[in-house]
Amino acid sequence: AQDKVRLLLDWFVNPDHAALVVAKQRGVFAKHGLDVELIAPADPNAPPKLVAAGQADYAVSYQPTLQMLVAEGLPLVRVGVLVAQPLNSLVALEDGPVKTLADFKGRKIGYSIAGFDEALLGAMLESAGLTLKDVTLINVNFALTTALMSKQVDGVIGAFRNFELNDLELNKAKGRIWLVEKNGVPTYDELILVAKRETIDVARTRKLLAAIAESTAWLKANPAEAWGIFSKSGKELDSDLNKLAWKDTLPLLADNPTALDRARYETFAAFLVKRGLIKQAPAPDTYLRDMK
Amino acid sequence: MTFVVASPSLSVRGARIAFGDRVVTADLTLEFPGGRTTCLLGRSGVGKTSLLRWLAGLLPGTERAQPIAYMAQRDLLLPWLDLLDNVLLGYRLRGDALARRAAEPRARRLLAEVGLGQRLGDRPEMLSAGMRQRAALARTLCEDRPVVLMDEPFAHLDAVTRLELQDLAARLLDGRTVILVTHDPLEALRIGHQLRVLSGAPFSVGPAIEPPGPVPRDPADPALLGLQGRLIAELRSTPGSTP
Amino acid sequence: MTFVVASPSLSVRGARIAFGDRVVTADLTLEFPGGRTTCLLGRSGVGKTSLLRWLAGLLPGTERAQPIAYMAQRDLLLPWLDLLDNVLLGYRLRGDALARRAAEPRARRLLAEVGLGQRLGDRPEMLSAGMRQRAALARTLCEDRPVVLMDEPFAHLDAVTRLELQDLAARLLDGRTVILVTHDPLEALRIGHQLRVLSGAPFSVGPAIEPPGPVPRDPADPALLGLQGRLIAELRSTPGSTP
Amino acid sequence: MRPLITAIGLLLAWEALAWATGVPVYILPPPSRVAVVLVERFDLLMEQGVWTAAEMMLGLALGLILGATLAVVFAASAGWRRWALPLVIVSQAIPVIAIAPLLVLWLGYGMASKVAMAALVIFFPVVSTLYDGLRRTDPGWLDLAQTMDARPHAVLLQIRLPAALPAFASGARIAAAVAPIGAVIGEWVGASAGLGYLMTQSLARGQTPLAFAALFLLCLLGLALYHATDRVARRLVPWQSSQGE
Amino acid sequence: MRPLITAIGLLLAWEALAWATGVPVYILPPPSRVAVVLVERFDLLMEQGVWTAAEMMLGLALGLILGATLAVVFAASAGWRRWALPLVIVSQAIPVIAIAPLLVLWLGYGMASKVAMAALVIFFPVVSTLYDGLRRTDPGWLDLAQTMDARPHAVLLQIRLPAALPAFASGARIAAAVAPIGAVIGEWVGASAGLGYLMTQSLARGQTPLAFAALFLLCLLGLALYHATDRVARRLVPWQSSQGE
Ligand SMILES: Nc1ncnc2c1ncn2[C@@H]1O[C@H](COP(=O)(O)OP(=O)(O)OP(=O)(O)O)[C@@H](O)[C@H]1O
Ligand SMILES: Nc1ncnc2c1ncn2[C@@H]1O[C@H](COP(=O)(O)OP(=O)(O)OP(=O)(O)O)[C@@H](O)[C@H]1O
Ligand SMILES: [Mg+2]
Ligand SMILES: [Mg+2]
Repeated sequence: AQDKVRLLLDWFVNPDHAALVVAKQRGVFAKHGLDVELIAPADPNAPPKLVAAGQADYAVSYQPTLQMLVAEGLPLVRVGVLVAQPLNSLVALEDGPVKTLADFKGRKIGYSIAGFDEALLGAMLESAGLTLKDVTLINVNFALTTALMSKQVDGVIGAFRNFELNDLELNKAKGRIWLVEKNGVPTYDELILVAKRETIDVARTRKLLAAIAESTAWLKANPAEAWGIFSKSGKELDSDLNKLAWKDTLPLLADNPTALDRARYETFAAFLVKRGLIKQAPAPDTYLRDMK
Repeated sequence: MTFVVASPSLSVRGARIAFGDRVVTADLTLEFPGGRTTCLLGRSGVGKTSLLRWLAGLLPGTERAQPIAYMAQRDLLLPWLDLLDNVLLGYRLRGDALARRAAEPRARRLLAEVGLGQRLGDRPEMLSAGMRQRAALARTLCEDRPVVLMDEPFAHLDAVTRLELQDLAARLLDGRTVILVTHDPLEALRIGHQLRVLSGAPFSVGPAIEPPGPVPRDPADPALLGLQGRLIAELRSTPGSTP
Repeated sequence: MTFVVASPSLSVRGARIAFGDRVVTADLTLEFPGGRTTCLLGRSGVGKTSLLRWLAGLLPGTERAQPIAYMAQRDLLLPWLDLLDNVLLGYRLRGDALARRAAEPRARRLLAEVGLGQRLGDRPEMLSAGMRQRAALARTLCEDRPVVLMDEPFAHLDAVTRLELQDLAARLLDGRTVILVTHDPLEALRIGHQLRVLSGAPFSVGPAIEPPGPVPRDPADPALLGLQGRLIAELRSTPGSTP
Repeated sequence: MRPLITAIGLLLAWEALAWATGVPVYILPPPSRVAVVLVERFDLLMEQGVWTAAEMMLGLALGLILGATLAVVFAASAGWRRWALPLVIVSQAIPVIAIAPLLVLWLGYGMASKVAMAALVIFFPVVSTLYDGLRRTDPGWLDLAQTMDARPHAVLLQIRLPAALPAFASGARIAAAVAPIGAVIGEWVGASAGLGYLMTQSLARGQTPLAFAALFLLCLLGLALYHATDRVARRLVPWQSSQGE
Repeated sequence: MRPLITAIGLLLAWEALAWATGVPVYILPPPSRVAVVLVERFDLLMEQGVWTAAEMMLGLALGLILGATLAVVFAASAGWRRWALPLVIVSQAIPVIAIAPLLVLWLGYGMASKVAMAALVIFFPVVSTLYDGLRRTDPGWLDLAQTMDARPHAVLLQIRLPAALPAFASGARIAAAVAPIGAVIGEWVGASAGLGYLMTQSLARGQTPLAFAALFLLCLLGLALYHATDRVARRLVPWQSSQGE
């Protein structure tokens, strides 16, 4: 019998989830004895909480989110990784007034609701000699590119490098990008898989990660065919933006979902403490589980 | 119609009716004999309706001891029910399906007797004012209660219909305790076993006037005409509200 | 009061009034003389109100040619206005502040004349039914129009007040074209220059009855009593709605 | 006929707005652009539209039932009213983002949690107007009922409730008008499908014309539901003539 | 007094719910936890609460004025009604996410866009109930006005409007109850302050108790505004006795 698994995505289905969607469509999960149900929420903050509450087995989340939630006492552990580098970036319009980070002084920056964008931005600005007080922060929710293109803001933090630039391009605009990890923010895992600490099923998790690894390898080898499978899995997925983002996203997917770099977590936890997002770095063993 | 076991007398002891500062009556003591029809007369605004509502237990702080049927100055027909259902409203509201079914033939007969036999299925808004008043009368009579309070029940009826319905009411209400407010002295003389005139502010109630003979009386009777003069004089004697 | 230039006569030519299948009157032709009071009588439900509404241009497809004052069977006082403002409603609605200010003393006088001089500031819900009817009468008289239509204007008044207000109306409406529906034959004989009886379904209008002498007449006049008998007979002759 | 003219009028107004204000396409695409998307992505839009329509109608049905029941309970019992009315008012202040995890916890990821959320938005106008209506019964009728020794629940159901039907109709109209947004809010809870989902996603991904095609469908659904409700509501009170139209 | 008892009752109900269902703290924190945060972060909460309260009240005021004006216009003119009523209905179906960029474009990121959004949510119940009320005037009064040769606008303002005040009160009550969520939705439009903003932020950071402290404040604001509106609404129709309480 197949092991039933309920996996919450971090947001609506998009090419970041390529390995998961294609694994399901091609029967890779089934091959590994898993019957995986993928559920896409509208609110990126809900999935880890629902996993902690036992409403799903796994959730796709972000490293900073995990560390903040664990610091708040949620019983979550990281079991794997989907994208082992930051995607987040600060973007401005190329033909806009902002050429360097220092040019943001006195300007408006939009951010979405991820909760830690503000901290990333603060670190980036400080690397250019500014502070958060030098800019006006505006929560533009998910309409990052719209806010940017309509010049309501001069820059947006929280833009994913594989999406927002393409989005600008599709709208005949060009973006100027600052990568977070190159501008004062320690590097981190953008997309990870989390589970509930008390109820984690190690054997099943290994099967899941193995299936994801297999799917990722196949994706990278057959990008065009994989796009066909992905874009047909839901009518709303077959868009120009997804198609453009697809080629930028595939190389970013982690070849080895079981990889774990503890130092990266410790460094980033220290960063979060420094930025005041958490009071104390949680002990790494409580929320990191090596699945190798 | 139905055999009425006992129609109680109604007594008022030291009653006080007031709306804010306006004292309608103070320390009123009064007895309405059981099984008889008492007609209340009085100038407009003297307090007849208030007294009737007091007796019906409808004023704040009042209660009533026995079942009554009450016909207000407005018809109070429910616009979403047809006439038959309006007449049977009491049975509906008491939730006694058996009694309601049993009362239905009487309701039909009553509606026919007040001249609305052809309009059983009409909604109230399709009727003239007098028709609505007749339907309200049928509803009151259909209630079949030992005590019946009626506030100007014939005010919107033409002279002929009025006489007919006075007869009908007198016949159907025979043996019950009826208190009927009217502005028509002749009407009071025709169907009242006793008449009482309210006067003054706060009002007091004059002595009972008891015309001779059984009800309904012949309005052409000269004795009645004499009493009518006396009544009008009594009404006129009080300042009333017209200066 | 005010000098009335001319009170037009009203004529009805081939009028038809119907509600769905129910034809109230068909091909009605009728003339109401100008400057005089015509009283309409008829059994309940015959169509008096409908005719009045037709004349007032209130039925679908009808229009009226001249200014009128209309007093409906209900008092139609506005609950959020006090009595004085209710009486002056017409001026308010015509938006003529000047005329309204000019009419205010008359409104006060009229309210005093109908016995509500002490209640100018009361809201309608604080009044008895008869008081409300008197306020509606005052509002109608205050309108000061050449044509006045009144539907049972005295139905809720006691005998004495009724006589007083009949006198008042007769005095104030002298010289105007008045059409007044009433159920009281004596009332009609007292204040009507001419009387017309509606009968039948669809109704037709009987010949004009013109009691002798100027209005208001003395109700004790034996000639009137004779006419009253004739009127009641005429009413009774029609099947009416009571079987 | 009339709805068609209105729809065309609205489209013209929209086109005019888009032109007159010179709003960029990625903020307010003109209907001509949206029409193209509407045709090209018809399948997708229909698929999501059916979801939303189902949520709307279930939410409205549930909201009407829940609202009417609560209003009647409040009118019948001062005790219930004292405790539950503030809860009902407070329920209107809770943003979906705070309550979504709870709903998923209790009702799962299926349609139930979405419909519950939609009903939460929709039921309030019904409770509020109907309860107001139930409080405003002509006192004459209540007096009459009292003299008839009416049972309290009969007074409520046979007099106060029919007399309050115009108020209920008023509430039902509001409920129908907010049903689309109720459904969209409901789509924030749990798994994703429906026009609201499509809209959020396409707006976040710069596909504004697709988002507005979804919005257009949503508005059509809303208008249709409103008019259907209005029709039924008018039938509810045949004894009352209304002056408007 | 009464509001206090109610508040305590609600808190007890909430604590009981949290205990009985065993919901985790990070989904529904018990009031005891929230109370601690309420005290600890009092300054922050007050600061954001003032913002939201301002948005609520401005939104309500604007919504009431806009709603009443539109209802009167609709009652006065069939032409306006035919074209604008569908627009008004459609306006209720538009999710904030679709309209936020437009509002920002036109009104900027200041308070104006938030208040406009809040008013958009709030005004509808007022238009709807008041317009319904204006349609239901006693025909007897309208007949009387006609025989008096009344000016149309005088009939509207002097008869139909006062007669519709109970309906307006009904709508105002709903408007007051949805004002908090209106303000929170408004904060979705490019916010950087307010209880809704605080809630979103703290939920994203796993600080559920802080989010619920904000929610608690929001509910208190909502109840206060509702009761204030209810009071004024009752004064509006002194000639009408209501049976409830
Ligand atoms: N809105 C209506 N719909 C249907 N039928 C109506 C309507 N109004 C009146 N009728 C019918 O028209 C007839 C005449 O009614 P009308 O009110 O004119 O009588 P009336 O002579 O004034 O009676 P009353 O003396 O009782 O006031 C009645 O049979 C009544 O049922
Ligand atoms: N709800 C009320 N509020 C204030 N005063 C009232 C109220 N109801 C009645 N009154 C006053 O009480 C007095 C008596 O009124 P009531 O209705 O009993 O008179 P009535 O004798 O029935 O008059 P009518 O013959 O005109 O019906 C009047 O002065 C009236 O103004
Ligand atoms: Mg009375
Ligand atoms: Mg009539």
